[in-house]
Amino acid sequence: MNFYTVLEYIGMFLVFVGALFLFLGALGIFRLPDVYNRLQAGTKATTLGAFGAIIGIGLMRPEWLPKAILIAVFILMTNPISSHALARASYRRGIKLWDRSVVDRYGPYLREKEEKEGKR
Amino acid sequence: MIYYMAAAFLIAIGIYALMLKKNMIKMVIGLSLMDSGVNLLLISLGYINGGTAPILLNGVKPQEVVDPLPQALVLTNVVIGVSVTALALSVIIRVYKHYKTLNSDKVRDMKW
Amino acid sequence: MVNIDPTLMIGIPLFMGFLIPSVAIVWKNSPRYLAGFTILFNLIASTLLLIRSLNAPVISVLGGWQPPYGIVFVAGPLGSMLALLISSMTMLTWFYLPPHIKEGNETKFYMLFILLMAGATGMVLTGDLFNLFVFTEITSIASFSLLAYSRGKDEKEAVEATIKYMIIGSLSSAFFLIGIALLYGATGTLNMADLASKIPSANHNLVMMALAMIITGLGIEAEMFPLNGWTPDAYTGATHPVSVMFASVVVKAGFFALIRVVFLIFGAATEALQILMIFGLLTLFVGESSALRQTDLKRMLAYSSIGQMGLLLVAFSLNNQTALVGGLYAMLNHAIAKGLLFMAAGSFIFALGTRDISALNGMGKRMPVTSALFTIGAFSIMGLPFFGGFISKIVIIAGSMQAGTEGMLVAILILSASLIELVYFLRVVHRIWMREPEDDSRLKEAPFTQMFPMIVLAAFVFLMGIYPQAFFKVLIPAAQELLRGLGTMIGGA
Amino acid sequence: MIKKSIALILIAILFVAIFFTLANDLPFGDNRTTTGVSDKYIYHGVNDTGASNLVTAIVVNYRGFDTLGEVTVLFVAATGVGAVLYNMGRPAGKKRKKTEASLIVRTGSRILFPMMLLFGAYIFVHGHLTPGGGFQGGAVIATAFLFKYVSDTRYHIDHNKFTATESVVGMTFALVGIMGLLLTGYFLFNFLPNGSPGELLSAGIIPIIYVAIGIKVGAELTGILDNMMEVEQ
Amino acid sequence: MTAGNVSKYVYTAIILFLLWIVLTSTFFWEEILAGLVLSAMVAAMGYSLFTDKGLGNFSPKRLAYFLVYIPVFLWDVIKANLDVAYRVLSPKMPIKPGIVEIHTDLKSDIAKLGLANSITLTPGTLTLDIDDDRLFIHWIYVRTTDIKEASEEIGGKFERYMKVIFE
Amino acid sequence: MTFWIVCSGIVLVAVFLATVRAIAGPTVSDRLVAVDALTTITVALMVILGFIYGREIYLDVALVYAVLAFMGVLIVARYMEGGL
Repeated sequence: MNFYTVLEYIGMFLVFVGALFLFLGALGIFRLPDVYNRLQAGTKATTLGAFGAIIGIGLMRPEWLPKAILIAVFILMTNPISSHALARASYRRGIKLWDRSVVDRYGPYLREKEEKEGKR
Repeated sequence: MIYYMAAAFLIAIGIYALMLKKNMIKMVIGLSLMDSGVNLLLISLGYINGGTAPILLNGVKPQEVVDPLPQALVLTNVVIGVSVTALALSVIIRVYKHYKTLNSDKVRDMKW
Repeated sequence: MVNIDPTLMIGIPLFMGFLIPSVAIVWKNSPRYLAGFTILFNLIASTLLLIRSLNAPVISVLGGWQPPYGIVFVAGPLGSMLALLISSMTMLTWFYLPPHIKEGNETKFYMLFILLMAGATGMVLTGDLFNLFVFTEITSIASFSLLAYSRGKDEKEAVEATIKYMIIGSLSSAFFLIGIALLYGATGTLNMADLASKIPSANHNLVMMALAMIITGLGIEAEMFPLNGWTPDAYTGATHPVSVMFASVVVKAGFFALIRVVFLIFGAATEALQILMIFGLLTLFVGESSALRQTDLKRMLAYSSIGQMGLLLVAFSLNNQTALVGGLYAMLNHAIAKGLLFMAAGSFIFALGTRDISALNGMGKRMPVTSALFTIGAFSIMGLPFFGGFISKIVIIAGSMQAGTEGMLVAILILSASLIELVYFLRVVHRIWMREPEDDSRLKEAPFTQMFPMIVLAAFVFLMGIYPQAFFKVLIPAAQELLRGLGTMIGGA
Repeated sequence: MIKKSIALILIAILFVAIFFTLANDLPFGDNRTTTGVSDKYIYHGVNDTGASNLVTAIVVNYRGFDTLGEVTVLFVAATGVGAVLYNMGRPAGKKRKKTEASLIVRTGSRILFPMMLLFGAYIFVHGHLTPGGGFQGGAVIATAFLFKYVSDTRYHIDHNKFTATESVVGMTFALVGIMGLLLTGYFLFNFLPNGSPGELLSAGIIPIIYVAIGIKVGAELTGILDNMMEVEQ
Repeated sequence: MTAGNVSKYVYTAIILFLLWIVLTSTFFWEEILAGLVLSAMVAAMGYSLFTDKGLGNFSPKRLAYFLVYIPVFLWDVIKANLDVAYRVLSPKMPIKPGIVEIHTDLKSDIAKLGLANSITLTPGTLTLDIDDDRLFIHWIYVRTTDIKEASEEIGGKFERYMKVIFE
Repeated sequence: MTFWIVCSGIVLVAVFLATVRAIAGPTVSDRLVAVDALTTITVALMVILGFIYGREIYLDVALVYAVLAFMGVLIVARYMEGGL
C-alpha cells in the first residue's frame, strides 16, 4: 500500500461520490416543482458532483492535478454566476414562484424600484 | 454506422428547414444543422476501429490514430459555416428593417 | 522574362486586403488606389502567366510539399486565360466604380472587391479539390456581401436577393462538400490529378453519387436551369458594377470549376455529359424565353445571361474540339459583351433613375455614345456578323454538326434560341434608336472614367469579331487541354 | 400542400441515398483500405513538420494554403457584416431601454475577463501540441469580449485599435507565406527549423501562424459581435 | 481604498502568470518565457478592472484567512448538499421555498461577489439579486423571514471571512 | 473496469433525467436549467473520458467547453431579461 495506491482509492471514491451527486442534481431537476427550486438542486449538486469527479481524476493521475484543479475552480467560479443570472432573468421574465412558496420579498422590491424609475 | 445515419439525418433535417420553413431565422438554423451533418460525415469517414485522436504525444503510435485529414477539413468547414451564419444573420437584420417581418413568404415581392 | 509565381496572385490581394483597413484610418482615400494597384499587379502577373503557360503549364507547389500531399497551383493555358479575363474585367470595373458606391462604406467595398477577385483567381488556378471549395466560399461570401452593399432605391430588392442567394448558395456549398467527402472516402486523396488517376479503380456508386452532388453544388454558381432562381434578383438588385462582376467574373469562375470537375472525373465522354446537355438546353430555353417577357432592363440582361450559360453548357457537353473552342470563345465573348451591356445599362439607369425598358425611348439622341456602346454589346450577344458572338455561335454549330444526327438537332435548337435573342435585343435597340423621346432634353453622358472601360470592351468585341485567329491561338491548346482530361496535365507535376 | 409533400419525398430520397451509399460502400470504422495521402501525414507528419498534433500539421503546414483561405473567408465575412450593417444604428430617439446586468455578472466579468484571454492565448500558443489551435483560441478570446458585452450594456471596443491589430496580424500571416516564397521558392514554405517535437518552440512556422490566426480570429469575431450589437443600440 | 495602477498591474500579471504555470504544469523555460510575455500582455488589457486592492491582496493575514476559508466553505457545501439530497430523495419532498431578503456590511464589489457566489454554491440558497447592501435569496426551506436572523443564518459565516479576505 | 461501468451508468441516468426536463420543461428557464446542468455533467464526463483513454488533451477540451458553455447560458439569460 504505497502513497499512490492510497491516492488512487481516494480518487475513485471521489469520482463515485461525484457521479452520485451528478445523479442527485439531475433527479432534483427532474422532480422539484419550479424553476428556482430546480436551480437549487440542479446547478449546485451538479457543480459539487463535477468538482468531486474532476478532483478525483486529478488524484488518480497526480500529473494532471494542477489542470484538474483549475477546471474545477473555474466551474466553481462560473456556475453560480450563470445560475444567478438565470434566476434573475426568470424572475424578471415573470416566471412565477411555486404556488406553495411561503414568502416573496423580491417582487415588492422590483415593483417599488419600477415606480421610482417611472417617476423620475 | 449510427454516425452515418445521424449525419444523413442532420443533412435531411437541414434541407427540410431550408425548403419548408417560413421563418428566416429557422432557415439559418437549418443551414447550421446541415453544416453539422456534413462535418459529422467527414469526421466519421476518417474513423478507424479503436482509433484515438491524432496527437502523437505520450507514446501514442501512428498505427492507432484516426485519419487526420478529414478533421483538418472539418476545421476549415466549421469556420466557413460560422462566417456564412454571421453574414446571413446580418442580412436578415437588414431584411427585417425593410420588410418588418421574418416570414420569407411575405418578403418575396419578386418572383423566384 | 520576369517570372511571377501564380500564388502571388492570391497572396498579394490578401496582403493588401489586410493592409487597406489600417491605412484607411490615416488616409481616407487610399483604398481606391491600393485596390487599383493590387488589380494592376494581378493583371500584369496573369498576362505573364498566360505567355509562360502557352509553352508548358506553370506549376507552383505550395509549402514545398509535392502533390498529392500538398496543395498545388496549376496554370495551363485555359486557367491562365481565365485568370487574365478575371483580372482585366476587375480592372475595367474598377474604373467604372466611383459614382455607384457612394452611399455605403467604401473602404469595405474595395476590400471585398479585391478579395472577390482573389477568390475567383484561386478558383481557376488551384489543383486541389478542397482548396477549390475554400476559394468558392471566398468568392461566394464576397459576392453575398457585395450584393447586399447596394443602398438607396435598390436596397430593398438587393437585401431580398441576398438572402435568397445566400440560402441557395450555402445549400450548394454543402452539396459540394458532401461530394468532396465522398470522393475522399472513395479514393483517399484530394489532389485533382491524383483523383483522376484513382477514380477508374474506385467504387463506382460512390463516384456517381459524388458527381451528382458536385454538379448540383457547382451548378448553382454556374446558373444551371433548375438552380438559377437567385440570378435575376441578384443581378437586378446589385449596384451596377457588382452586376458586371457577377456576369463576367463570379459566374465564369463557377462555370469553369464545374466543367473542370466533370471533365476531370470522367476524363470526358460519358453519360454525364448527356445529362449536362439536357440541362444546358433547358437552361438555354428557359433563360431566353423568360428574357423575352421582361420589362426591366437589368432583369432582361440577367435572363439573357442565364440563356448564354445554357449555350456554354451545351457547347461543352458536345465534347469535341471544335465545340469546345466555340464554347470557350462564347465564354470570353459573353464575359466581355455582357460586361459591356451591364455597364451601359448601369449608365442609362444612373442617368434615368428607372430600370424600365420603356423609358429608353430615344436614348440614341439623349445619350448617343453610351447608346452606341450598348448596341455594340447587344449585337455581339445576338451573334451578328463582325462581332464576337457571331464567331462563337458559328464554331459551336460547326462543332455540333460533327456530333451526328443528334448534333443536328442541337444546332437547330441553338439557332432557334438565337432567334429569340434577336427578337428581344432588337426590341430594345429599336426603342433606343428609332422611337422619339418623350422628353427631348439631352442627358449628360457618363464621365470619362466610366466611358473608358466601356470603350475598351467594345474594342475587344470588335477585335473578337474581326480577328478571331489571335484568340484561337490560345483557345485551341486550351480545348485540347480539357479534352485530354485535365488530369494527365496536372499529373506532370 | 403538394409542394410540401414533393419536397418531403425529395428529402427522404436524398437521405436514403446518402445513407445507403455510405453504409454499403464505405463501411464505418474500417481499417484504412485505400492507400490515401493521409498515410504520409500519419507516419511522417511529426518528422516533416515537428508538430505532434497531426491535424495542426495538416492545417498549418501541409495544407497551409487552405488555412490562409479560411482566414480570408472569416475576414471577408467580418468585412461583409460591417458593410451590410453599415449605418444601420437606430435613431437616437428610438433606443430601447435595456436591463442592466446585476452586480454579480458585472464583477464576475471583471475577474474572469483576463483569465479567459489567457486561456485563449494558451490554446493558440499550444496549437501544435494540444487539440487547440488558432481558431479555437480566437473563439475563446472573442468569448471573453462577448462577456464584456453581456455584462455591460454600454461597453464598446475601440474600432481603430482592433482594425489595426487585425491588419497587422493578417499581414504577418501573408508575409510569412511571401517570405517562404522569397527564401525558398515555395509559398508558405516552412523556413524555420522544426525543433524537437513536443516542445513549445518547435514546429517551425506553425506557432507564428497560429498566434497570428488566434489574434486575428479573436479580433474578427469580436468585430462581428460589435457590429451586430451596434445595430441594436 | 483602491491601490495605484502599478500595484494593480503587477498583481494582475502575477496572478495570470500563476494561472499560466498551473495551465501548462511544467517549468520548461520556453513555457515560462511565453507565460511571462502573455501574462504581461493580457494584464495590460484588463488590470484596471481585475482588482481593487492590487498587491495589497498578498498580505499574510488575507492569505491565511483564504486558506482557512476553503475547507470551511467546502464542508458547508457538502453539508448543505446532503441536506438538499435528502429533500430531493424523500418521497414527500419536504420543501418550503421562498424569497427572503438579507443585508450585508460588505462594501467592495468583489467581496460582494464572493459572498453571493458562496451563498449560491451552498445548496438550499440562491442569490437572486443584489442591490447595494440588500441581497435577495431564494431559500429552499425558509426557516425565518426576519432580515437580521436570515442574514446570520445564510451569510453570516461567509461574510466574516469575506470581510478579511477582500476588504 | 466495473467501477467505471457503474459510474457511467449513474451519470447516464443523470443525463437522461436532465434531458427529459430539457424536452418537457414547461418554460424556457426550465429547459435552460436542464441544459446548464447537462453542460456541467459534460465537463465532468470529458475529464473522466480523458482518464479512461489516458490522454491529457481531453482536459484542454473540457476547459474550453466549460468557458463556452458558461457564456452560452449567460447570454440566453441576459437575453431573457432584456439586457442585450
